[in-house]
Amino acid sequence: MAFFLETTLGGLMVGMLYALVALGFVLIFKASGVFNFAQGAMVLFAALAMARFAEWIPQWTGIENRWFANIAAFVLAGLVMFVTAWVIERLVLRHLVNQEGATLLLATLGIAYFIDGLGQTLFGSNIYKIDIGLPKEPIFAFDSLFQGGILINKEDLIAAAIAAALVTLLSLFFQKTSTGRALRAVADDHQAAQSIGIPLARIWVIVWCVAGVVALVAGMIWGSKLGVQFSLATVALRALPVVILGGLTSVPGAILGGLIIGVGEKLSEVYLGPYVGGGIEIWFAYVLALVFLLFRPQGLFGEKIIDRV
Amino acid sequence: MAARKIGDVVLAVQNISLSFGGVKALTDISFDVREHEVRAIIGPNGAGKSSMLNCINGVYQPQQGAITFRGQTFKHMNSRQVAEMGIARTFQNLALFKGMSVLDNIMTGRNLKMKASLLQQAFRNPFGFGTAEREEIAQREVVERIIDFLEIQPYRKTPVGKMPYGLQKRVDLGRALAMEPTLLLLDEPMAGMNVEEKQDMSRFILDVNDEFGTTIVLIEHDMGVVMDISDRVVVLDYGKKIGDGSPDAVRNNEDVIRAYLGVQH
Amino acid sequence: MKLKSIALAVAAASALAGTAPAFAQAKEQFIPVLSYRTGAYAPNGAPWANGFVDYLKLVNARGGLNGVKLSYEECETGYDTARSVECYERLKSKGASFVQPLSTGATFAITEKAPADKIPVLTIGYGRSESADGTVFKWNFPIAGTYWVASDAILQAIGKKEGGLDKLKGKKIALVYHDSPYGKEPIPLLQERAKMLGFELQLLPVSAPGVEQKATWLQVRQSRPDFVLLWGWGVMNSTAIKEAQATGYPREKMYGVWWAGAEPDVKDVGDGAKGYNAVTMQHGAEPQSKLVKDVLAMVHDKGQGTGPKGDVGQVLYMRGAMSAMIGVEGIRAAQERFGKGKVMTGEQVRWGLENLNLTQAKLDALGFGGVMRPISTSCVDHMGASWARIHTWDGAKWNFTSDWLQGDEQVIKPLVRATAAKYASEKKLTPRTPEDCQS
Amino acid sequence: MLYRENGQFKSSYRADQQIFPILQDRIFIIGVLAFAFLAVPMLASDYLFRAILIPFLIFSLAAVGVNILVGYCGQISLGSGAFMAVGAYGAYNFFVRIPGMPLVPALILGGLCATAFGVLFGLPSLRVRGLYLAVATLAAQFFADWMFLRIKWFTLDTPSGSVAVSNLQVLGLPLESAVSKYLFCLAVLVVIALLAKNLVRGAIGREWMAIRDMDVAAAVIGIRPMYAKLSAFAVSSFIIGVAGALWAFIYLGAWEPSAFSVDYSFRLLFMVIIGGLGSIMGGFFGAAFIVVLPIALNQFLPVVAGLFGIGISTVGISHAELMIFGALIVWFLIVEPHGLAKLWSTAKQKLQLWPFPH
Repeated sequence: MAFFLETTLGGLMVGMLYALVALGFVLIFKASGVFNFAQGAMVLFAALAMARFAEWIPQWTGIENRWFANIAAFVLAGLVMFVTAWVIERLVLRHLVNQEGATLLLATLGIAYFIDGLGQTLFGSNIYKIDIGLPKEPIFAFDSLFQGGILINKEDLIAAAIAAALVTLLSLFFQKTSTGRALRAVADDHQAAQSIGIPLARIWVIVWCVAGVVALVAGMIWGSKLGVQFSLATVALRALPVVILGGLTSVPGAILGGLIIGVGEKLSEVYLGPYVGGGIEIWFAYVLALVFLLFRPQGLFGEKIIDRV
Repeated sequence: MAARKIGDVVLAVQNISLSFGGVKALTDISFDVREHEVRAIIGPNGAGKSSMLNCINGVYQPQQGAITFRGQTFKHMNSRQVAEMGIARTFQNLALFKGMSVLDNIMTGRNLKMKASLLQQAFRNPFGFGTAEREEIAQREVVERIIDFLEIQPYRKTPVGKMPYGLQKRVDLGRALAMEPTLLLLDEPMAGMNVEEKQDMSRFILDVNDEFGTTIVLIEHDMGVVMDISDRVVVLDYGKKIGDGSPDAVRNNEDVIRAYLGVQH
Repeated sequence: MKLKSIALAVAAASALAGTAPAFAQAKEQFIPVLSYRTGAYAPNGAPWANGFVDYLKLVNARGGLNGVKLSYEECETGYDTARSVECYERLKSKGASFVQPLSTGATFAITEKAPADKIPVLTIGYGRSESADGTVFKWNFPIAGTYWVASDAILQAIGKKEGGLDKLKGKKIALVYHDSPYGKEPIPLLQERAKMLGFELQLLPVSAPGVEQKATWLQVRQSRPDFVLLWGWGVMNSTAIKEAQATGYPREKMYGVWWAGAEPDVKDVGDGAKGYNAVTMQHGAEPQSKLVKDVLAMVHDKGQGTGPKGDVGQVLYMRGAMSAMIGVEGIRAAQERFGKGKVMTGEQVRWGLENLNLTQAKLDALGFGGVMRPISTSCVDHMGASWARIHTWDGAKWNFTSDWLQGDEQVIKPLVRATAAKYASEKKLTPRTPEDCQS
Repeated sequence: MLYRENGQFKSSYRADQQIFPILQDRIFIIGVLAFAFLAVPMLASDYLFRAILIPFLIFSLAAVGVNILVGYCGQISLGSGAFMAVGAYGAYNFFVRIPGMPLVPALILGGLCATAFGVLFGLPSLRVRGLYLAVATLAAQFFADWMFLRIKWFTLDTPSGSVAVSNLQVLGLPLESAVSKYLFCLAVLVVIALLAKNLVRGAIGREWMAIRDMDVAAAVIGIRPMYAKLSAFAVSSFIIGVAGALWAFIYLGAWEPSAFSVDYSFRLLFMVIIGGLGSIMGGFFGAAFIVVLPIALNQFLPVVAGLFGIGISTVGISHAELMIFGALIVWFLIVEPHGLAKLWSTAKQKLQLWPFPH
């Protein structure tokens, strides 16, 4: 029982982090209909930037305070992501409006390659550290109930909290601010949005910026968990099932999907794995999403499509 | 026109109701279509005309009602069956296969008639023997006749996407004719055409009707055209049937007049 | 149309063919260097490559092999098998003396090609363990240790700690491994040993690249094994150690393979990795060794160093250097038989590697005194030595915490012979006869 | 006036329905084949064969397969790597388990295994569309990766789970020399490409394209979406499977599951889109582009850098390689979203009028 709870908790926390990456996908797809395969690369890029800046800032400024370094690094990395977003819109997206999905998808793959190369050129291809002082040692709750207690990973806990905070922030941004409403309008119907005078180009830049920041936060958390290096980009592949399960266009879907996938893959690995030799969690997540799709082709919260002829 | 003798009922639609998540598209619609006649369905935009056709060839599944075709009654239709039973269809806003040439588009209409297996097609040889090649040539001849009939010979190999709208409409008709239908459903065949194009199209429709004796169900906006070429008319408004009968009868029906001229919606 | 296209194609073809130049000029012994300084495994690949290249530079700085200078070319594989094969095909045309695939996948692929091309395949501390059997694997040289040696050495070390291998009876040992041929290599030996010594072996695969291991370590926490063997590569190692910390599994009870026992694996874990052990392929981090001093003096101080000066002498750097040294010594041995000061062909180098005899004296001369023990290979034994040590991370650096251990021949040999025989029968090739060994 | 159709009148529908109705095309194709079969073996170097031409042929084959699914039937798939893997391991098992099994049948059987696998993972396409499907097909990818690592039976219980084949031969002729391997791949490619071309220009091809362009209309004229989609999956994964088997048998010789990583799925998609969706020819162009580009960059960058007197490190090269590769792909999608095949046909149209435009 205790162990089941531990697994579930672990799953939930990983799920929250998946959700964070998935969020990036959803935001961009919602606003520009682009399925952004570069999200993983962006996570890596942002993390690299932050890690290196945190390392360099003390050398530049001579101020040895870790908090100062991290915050400054975060801001700088944020700026880097903004620039990236702007460049991507300028050089790529605006030349590819109303191309079909596959083309756009590949364009983002191309972007991914480019960012991978650029990131390693600018920031190096070694393992770097993001130390935002997340506690590494575990705590054991409810020892009174279960012997050995339930292991809770402080780091994950905080990470999940940050993720949750970010999500609430975003949904507020979408609901309350005028930009947010504009974004939603664009998401619903490009032409209509344009016709009422919403500048698409700007909206896209904004949404890519937001996605960039999400990537940065994701990168920061994963980075401080795993250390920043190339493989970070692969977390995107773990987040894909989340996106299709949650529905490409739904923010709450991304969150819920993340949690479902997180818990699903951990439970499967721990309880089914041993019978089939283990290592099943990746494809299990996909199959889970797949089976789910068979019942709801448009995902958890995606809009239903009606054929008009 | 006198030559055509109207036969007995081939298609009967009984109490069809269709709705999308609460929104009612069709409410309790019934009407019938007699052999060899030209039957028109008219009504303002959003009256549910296209939905009606979609029910008949199985694109939508109505919640209630039944459809009887040549004595067989179906709760809802299955597109494949419908096609096999010889019901063909053209589309309101062109549903042609944009990436394909005129020839290929119309050839798809013959696919039901082609029986060569995957392997036979793969090993199809250019020397004129072998099932696949023989079929291709046989069907090609039929298609060529249709192309001649519709007077679009010069466009054979052009991708339909590149053709003028009016001609695309013809290809759409051609694809339907290629199925050698006994019942032909035409969804606004003249929408967005100029007068000449409309005249051509009307001519084609009537020719089809009396040369091949094809029964025709036709959705059209242009009252003039409808009144000229159709034998009987059904009028829909807001998914309800508000009139049914000969063109003259319908022309004098108050509900119809109101629907069209009177109250604005 | 036709003519034009042919012309173009010819042009293209010749252009590309031109990029694979003819044989290196005389008096230069060419050595291809397949390395990966980019991608997921760059942090571990780069120091190895630095060590390898630096050593070649050192040899030239020392005046070459009886006057023969070494020339080399690096080719980036990104740890991708297909790219490795392409590199191999490109560089072999320049007269490769031997090739270092530097990835298990590439090793398997190149093993199939090398015999035809008459190029010996040198896999120092990796590759297929059964290739130690020279009678079947004529062209493969897993000199100085295979994964079976590594895993057996680890068991020996644990045994010593517990006070005798028999103490392992009834214990539970978990193998957390990179889910790939590399990670699976030790399994047969461990299973053999589990039968002999009566401990329970738990297999926990981690799908590459191994950034997400929560489930694995939850299982570890659940089954509470007495020891965990870590068979990871790249980011998987540091992640594993971090997860161990996060699930409160004592690092002291963790033993890594020599690819999971270098600075990049523990550096950014820092104190979290304190107490973590790893088996070494004889050498560890050797900043004090004569070799390092020579490299610094004769290469880096001349401004010809590869990579950051600070990394010279680190674990993977040393492995790279050692690998280069063994290869180069193979060439030297060949020269002693086929003529000093000549450029050796792959076939001759193969003979050299097969008749390698690195005595303590030679090692000391080369600067490897204290770094490693003597090695002598033979037609039957392409491994030449099965020595290892354990070193432990103290939060800042690696320290040796065991004296010399040796993989148990009684266990490894039969396994090697059996597996090699299976391979031979599958490939329908007949093992070499003693006469053939003389050649 | 090199390339003109007018004046070539077809007296029969058969003449009009040949694979290459236009004379110049026929000449061109024959020319290319002659060149590939006769000239290349004399011209090319060993390296060119082993490292570029053979991969190019094999990937062209795979691209043809992917193009049938993605380009003709409009079902985006990221599972191609998995289909290659299934083909390779399937062929392997038939090859080693059945004594005296000849190579070619083994390849075909491998392809059939891929077909079964492909149809199975094609089932979602009946419910799921577009990008959802694309992601869904990744399930096939990761499942295959896992299956061949974990289920020992597929790999004959080799301890490491990586397998090898050797002394291949066709009709008693050994496949050892680079040339023989090249010719074998070329032959397979030509045959399969021809069959594929027959399919796409026939009834089934029209069904696929109909589904791609307007599935509702297709259904209304009696095309069964299920049959069309699944047959596309079947044919495409058969071809990809054979390509996978060639890749393993001919190019690698010994391989492990990671030899067919998700990376290959992406690369193959690149090939068909850059080459041109819905064009057999496009597959070849795309493959050439994707296979040669990285290698060429990798070899020419140092030279270029040298010209400007910059000593560029291995690291720098491979990073630059990544960036240029990515940039080129994006640039390409922007300037010609319909791929090289489109450029090709535009060129032909120009030639029809050349040298007198209008």
